[in-house]
Amino acid sequence: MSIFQREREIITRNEFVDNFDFIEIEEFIKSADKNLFISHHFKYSNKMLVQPRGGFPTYEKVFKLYEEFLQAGVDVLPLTIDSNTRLNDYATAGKMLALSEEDDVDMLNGYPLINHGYRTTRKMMTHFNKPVSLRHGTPDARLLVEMALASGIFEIEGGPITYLLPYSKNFPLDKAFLYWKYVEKLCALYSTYNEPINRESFGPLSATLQPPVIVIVIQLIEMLLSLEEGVKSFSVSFSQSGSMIQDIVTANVLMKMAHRYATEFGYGDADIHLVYHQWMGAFPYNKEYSDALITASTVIASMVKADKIITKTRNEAFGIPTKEANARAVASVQYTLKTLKGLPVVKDEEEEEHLETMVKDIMEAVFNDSADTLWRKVFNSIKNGIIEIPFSPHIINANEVITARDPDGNIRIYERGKLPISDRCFEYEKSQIKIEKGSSVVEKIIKDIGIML
Amino acid sequence: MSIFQREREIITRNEFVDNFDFIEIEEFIKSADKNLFISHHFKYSNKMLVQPRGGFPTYEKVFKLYEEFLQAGVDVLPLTIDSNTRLNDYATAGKMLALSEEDDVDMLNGYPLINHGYRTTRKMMTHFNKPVSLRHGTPDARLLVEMALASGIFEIEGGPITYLLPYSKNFPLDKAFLYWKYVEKLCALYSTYNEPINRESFGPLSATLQPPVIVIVIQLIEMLLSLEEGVKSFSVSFSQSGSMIQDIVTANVLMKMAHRYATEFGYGDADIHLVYHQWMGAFPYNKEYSDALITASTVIASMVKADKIITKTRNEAFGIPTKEANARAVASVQYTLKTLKGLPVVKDEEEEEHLETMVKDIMEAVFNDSADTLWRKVFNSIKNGIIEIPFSPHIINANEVITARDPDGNIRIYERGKLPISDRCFEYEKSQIKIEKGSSVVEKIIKDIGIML
Amino acid sequence: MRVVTGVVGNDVHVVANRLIEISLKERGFDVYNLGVNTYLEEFLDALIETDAELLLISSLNGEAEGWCRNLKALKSKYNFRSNPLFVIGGNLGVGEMDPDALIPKFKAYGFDLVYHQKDLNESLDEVEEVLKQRIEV
Amino acid sequence: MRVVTGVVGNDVHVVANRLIEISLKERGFDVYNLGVNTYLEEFLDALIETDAELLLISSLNGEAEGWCRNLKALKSKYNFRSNPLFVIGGNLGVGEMDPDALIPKFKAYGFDLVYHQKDLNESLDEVEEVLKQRIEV
Ligand code: B12
Ligand code: B12
Repeated sequence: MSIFQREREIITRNEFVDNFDFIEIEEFIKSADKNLFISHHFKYSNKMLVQPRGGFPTYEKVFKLYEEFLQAGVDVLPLTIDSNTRLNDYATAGKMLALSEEDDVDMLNGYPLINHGYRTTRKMMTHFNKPVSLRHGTPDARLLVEMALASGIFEIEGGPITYLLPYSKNFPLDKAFLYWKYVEKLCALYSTYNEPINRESFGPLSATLQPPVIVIVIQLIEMLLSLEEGVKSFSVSFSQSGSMIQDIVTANVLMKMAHRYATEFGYGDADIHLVYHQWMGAFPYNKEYSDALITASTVIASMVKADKIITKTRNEAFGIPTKEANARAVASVQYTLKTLKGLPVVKDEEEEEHLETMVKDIMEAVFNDSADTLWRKVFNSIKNGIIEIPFSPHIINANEVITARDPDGNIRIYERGKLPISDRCFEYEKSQIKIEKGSSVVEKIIKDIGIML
Repeated sequence: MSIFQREREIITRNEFVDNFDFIEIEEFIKSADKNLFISHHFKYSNKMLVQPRGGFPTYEKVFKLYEEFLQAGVDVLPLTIDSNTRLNDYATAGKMLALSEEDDVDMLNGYPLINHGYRTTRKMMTHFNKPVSLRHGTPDARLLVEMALASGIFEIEGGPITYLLPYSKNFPLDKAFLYWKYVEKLCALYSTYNEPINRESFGPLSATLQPPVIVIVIQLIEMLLSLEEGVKSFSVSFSQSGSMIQDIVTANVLMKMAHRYATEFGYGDADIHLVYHQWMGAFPYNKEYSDALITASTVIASMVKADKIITKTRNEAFGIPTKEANARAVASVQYTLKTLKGLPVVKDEEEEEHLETMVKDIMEAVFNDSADTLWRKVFNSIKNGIIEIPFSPHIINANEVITARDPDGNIRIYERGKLPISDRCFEYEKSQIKIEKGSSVVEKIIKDIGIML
Repeated sequence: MRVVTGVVGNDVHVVANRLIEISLKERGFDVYNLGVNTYLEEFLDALIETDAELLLISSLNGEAEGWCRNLKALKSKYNFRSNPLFVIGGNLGVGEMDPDALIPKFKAYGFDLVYHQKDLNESLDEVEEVLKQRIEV
Repeated sequence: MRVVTGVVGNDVHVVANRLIEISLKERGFDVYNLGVNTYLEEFLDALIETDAELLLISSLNGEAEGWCRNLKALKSKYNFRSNPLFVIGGNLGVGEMDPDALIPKFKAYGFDLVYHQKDLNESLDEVEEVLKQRIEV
């Protein structure tokens, strides 16, 4: 038995897991319907795929949610995991699930997949026969991903950085890298059985004034770490910034660099897709404005030529959306995609060059770290602030970079911290930010966070 | 007394009009608040002005409508006139108004301004102190415009072509030109008293597969006819075509040519504005989709850099909207405009050149007509099919041009009729249209009309 | 089978009218299309002139009621040989209307079939069905 | 005046927490910010350690109830010198909740003031007002 298989045996055996049958799972994946694989749809569909977010504690509620989504014309189903499971606290998740089942009140903000198990969950996935995307935010997702793949969920979101820096306070970063290496290996292994398993990075990060350069660097790194382990289908992603042109520039640079680095590192055969997240920051408390925000965001997703869009709902500011609100957003986004025609191809060569230069500067600095493997170089780079994300709750994050918006809504770097970007680039960035006289930077930032309110 | 003044005396004296006091009206306009003039707002506002459509039979209902609009943050108020008044049938309008006032059921689809009179109406206009736009569709609008200006309504929509070909079956075209000459003169005269009266052409025409070249030619002609009489503030307009790039191309060519012809004809001192109409064709019977259409349309209006946007409502497919639905659209459009940032400047040089060439070809043909005045040249050009609009109900319209959409949604010319466009341009247009095998042109056109359903 | 059609009153919405003409022709009707802005009297005159079995009126701009409330009185002045079927459709009220209230109202005015915001093709199928039954009876 | 603040439970929403820290400092408080992912026991320990007059808990991810239902029992085990004011705010329920039902529920758990989806600054004004009254009494 390989070391990896030995590790798998250990991971999948604990008091919350009921007998993991690897042979049966392999058989299942080998004979699974192609429709369950998003990688298959990416290949053959010529429209932007629409995927909502959503998850409820109980099986029945998720089932009803999926029925509602299907009626609304969904392309990709989501399975969002609750926060306790994300933190591997299966005991609490189990307790809350029991309470939710008893009282018909949701005591969890997502689906506790471990507690439900793959045998139960797979019934639902094969019943609906749609590609499903696992959304979690878990630094140690080894068991979760085993469970997901065994259930017929063939897209796995996340990554060692994107599911750690925004989602955790003190989970050790080096552990996260190793745990995700396991996930990548697993996805690579299962990709050899049937259509490839798709891995997707989580570009929105903390969804709060994230500068594109950081988003892109992190997307590229997680892509490379994944392709290194043999993954063949990967989605880079980012979320609406608040400026249409910045989104376009980000998409153009991100896709260009993703292809370039993939080829350079010898993974030219992998498929790379672009995912756009509708506005991930604070939503307005007015549902009609939220509808408008969702549509405007759909138009921008079309401008950036995303392969998949992940939707929000008119309930975002209030709480976990009802299934009706969620399905409504899907139907509305599909309507907009269907009726929106004649999209121009937009470029901004100067801004793209500027952004590309900054991305290269940081990537170079990472590659130049003296460690032996890519993940260790990245680990060191985060530790010493060469990479950091604004508004991360994590203790390892440098918290020195400060960003704010220019008058066009573009997110610019106000303090660069230890980001290794050139003085020229930094001066350009900083000079774009205009702070009104008599106003403080903090006031400006609060306004810039609440740009959609 | 000038001939013009003599004509005015006659026009304003009939059984439905109660004593027209020219001196008092002059005083009123001279001392009117600048806020009533949209031309003033165009000068000093740096946002896209938002104007809904709307009108009800009774004074009270219009008053309540305006209150609702103000709360929603409206920039320009509309006054839409009922169909009977549009056809100068004041007797029927009066009868229906009486029925509406008695039964509290709306028996008219707009405000019968003649029956209400300017003394009453002005109270409302000065009370709200916002610019108001008169929307009618009347070929003989002489009395209506006298009444509107006397009421404090300082933007007059329409023109001899745009309010005739889409709105009338058999009103004589030459008469329409003369009646509109009166309107232009009146607007020019009143423009000398205070801020300029703004005239606006109605670019949507029959709102059904209108090719941009025809829209632009008609906009340019109505602009020139208006500036000729001394009008100093003019808005050209068009409506959402169904293709974002076509809208951008149309806007770019329209504004470029408008400035060029205005200057060439010696009216370089006039202000020219661009107005964008949200989708004017058949709306979906699903209100949530209508909301989405309205937002997408707002994004496109921002891409074309319109100075004013005219909104639709989620009730469009069903009937005259409630004041709540109407105000909701205004608030939502304002939200989108406020939050939409970083719009790229888009050009499509090839398409613009192609469109410009066609516009010039038709304009040349019109100017080359042997008649002595511009309006007679235009009259002849319409009579002999050099200008015509698809889906006009008017008997003078040639009804030979056929249009359909290319795969990007752009409206293209399938049959050119007598439009004097070059073979090269026409062949390009026609070659863009792809008709599925086994499908007829009529089937294609029906589908292309219902593109937003 | 002959049909007289057009748009009633001061109503210039011509798009549906053009499509209806095409549909009726495709269904094999002999079509007399009076176009937009047609008054009730003109429709009835045309029925007399053509001996049509079907009158198919459109109204889109919301003013149908005002133009059609006198149909019964007017009908009584004419002497139809063909006992034509009176059909009206389109958008029959100003603003959003309760279809359940509109239909009896227009039936009381003298229409046999009333279609408010209904699909054109499904409605025409129904109209043809009723015409067939009439002839069979 | 001292205040202990942070985000309760398995909740990583840090943005409000950062802004609250800034606001409290601007209002002249001595701020002990425990950050996100803080358990109830840690908050109470910090109250003991700092003698703070105010505990200001955030919860955003909808799981507040699960984490706070034992507050009363827990409180009884501590011996507070300062009789601190217990305040919770943010987004206190999963999904859309009836605020009228939520507030009594959290008061029953042992909070003095409860703010569900309320404006931060207005709420802090109110909190300061209540603190002032307490001291005056
Ligand atoms: C940004 C965001 C994220 C980011 C957070 C990044 C970070 N590390 O901070 C990311 C993407 C990582 C994220 C993750 C998750 N999120 Co989140 N997130 C949001 C979002 C969009 C904005 C939050 C924000 O930053 N707002 C800006 C700040 C300034 O405002 P605020 O947080 O609302 O706080 C204000 C008030 O609440 C008030 N306030 C806060 N605390 C207190 C305390 C007192 C005493 C007072 C008086 C006032 C007060 O003051 C603040 C300033 O006005 C909200 C939805 C929204 N509001 O639009 C969802 C939301 C909070 N998230 C939600 C959820 C469920 C999650 C996840 C579990 C994943 C999921 N299922 O989608 C994970 C959480 C993981 C975990 N363990 O906690 C839900 C919570 C559900 C509920 N309450 O019913 C929300 C409401 C979205 C939704 N509708 O489903 N999220
Ligand atoms: C395009 C349009 C215009 C164009 C018309 C150009 C032209 N000459 O045809 C312009 C811009 C000029 C225009 C003007 C006006 N319009 Co207009 N217009 C529309 C719009 C957006 C689309 C109409 C259309 O062409 N649809 C496509 C065709 C194919 O569909 P259709 O007309 O709905 O017809 C279908 C069915 O109704 C059915 N049908 C029709 N007749 C019949 C008959 C039978 C027997 C059956 C079974 C079925 C049937 O079959 C058709 C095919 O599916 C509609 C709103 C909408 N529907 O989205 C408003 C609308 C019809 N207009 C309206 C109004 C009020 C006006 C104006 C008075 C101005 C104003 N206040 O805005 C003027 C009218 C002037 C006049 N004297 O009539 C209102 C009517 C109000 C009401 N019923 O309560 C509407 C509903 C808009 C609104 N919500 O306010 N309009």
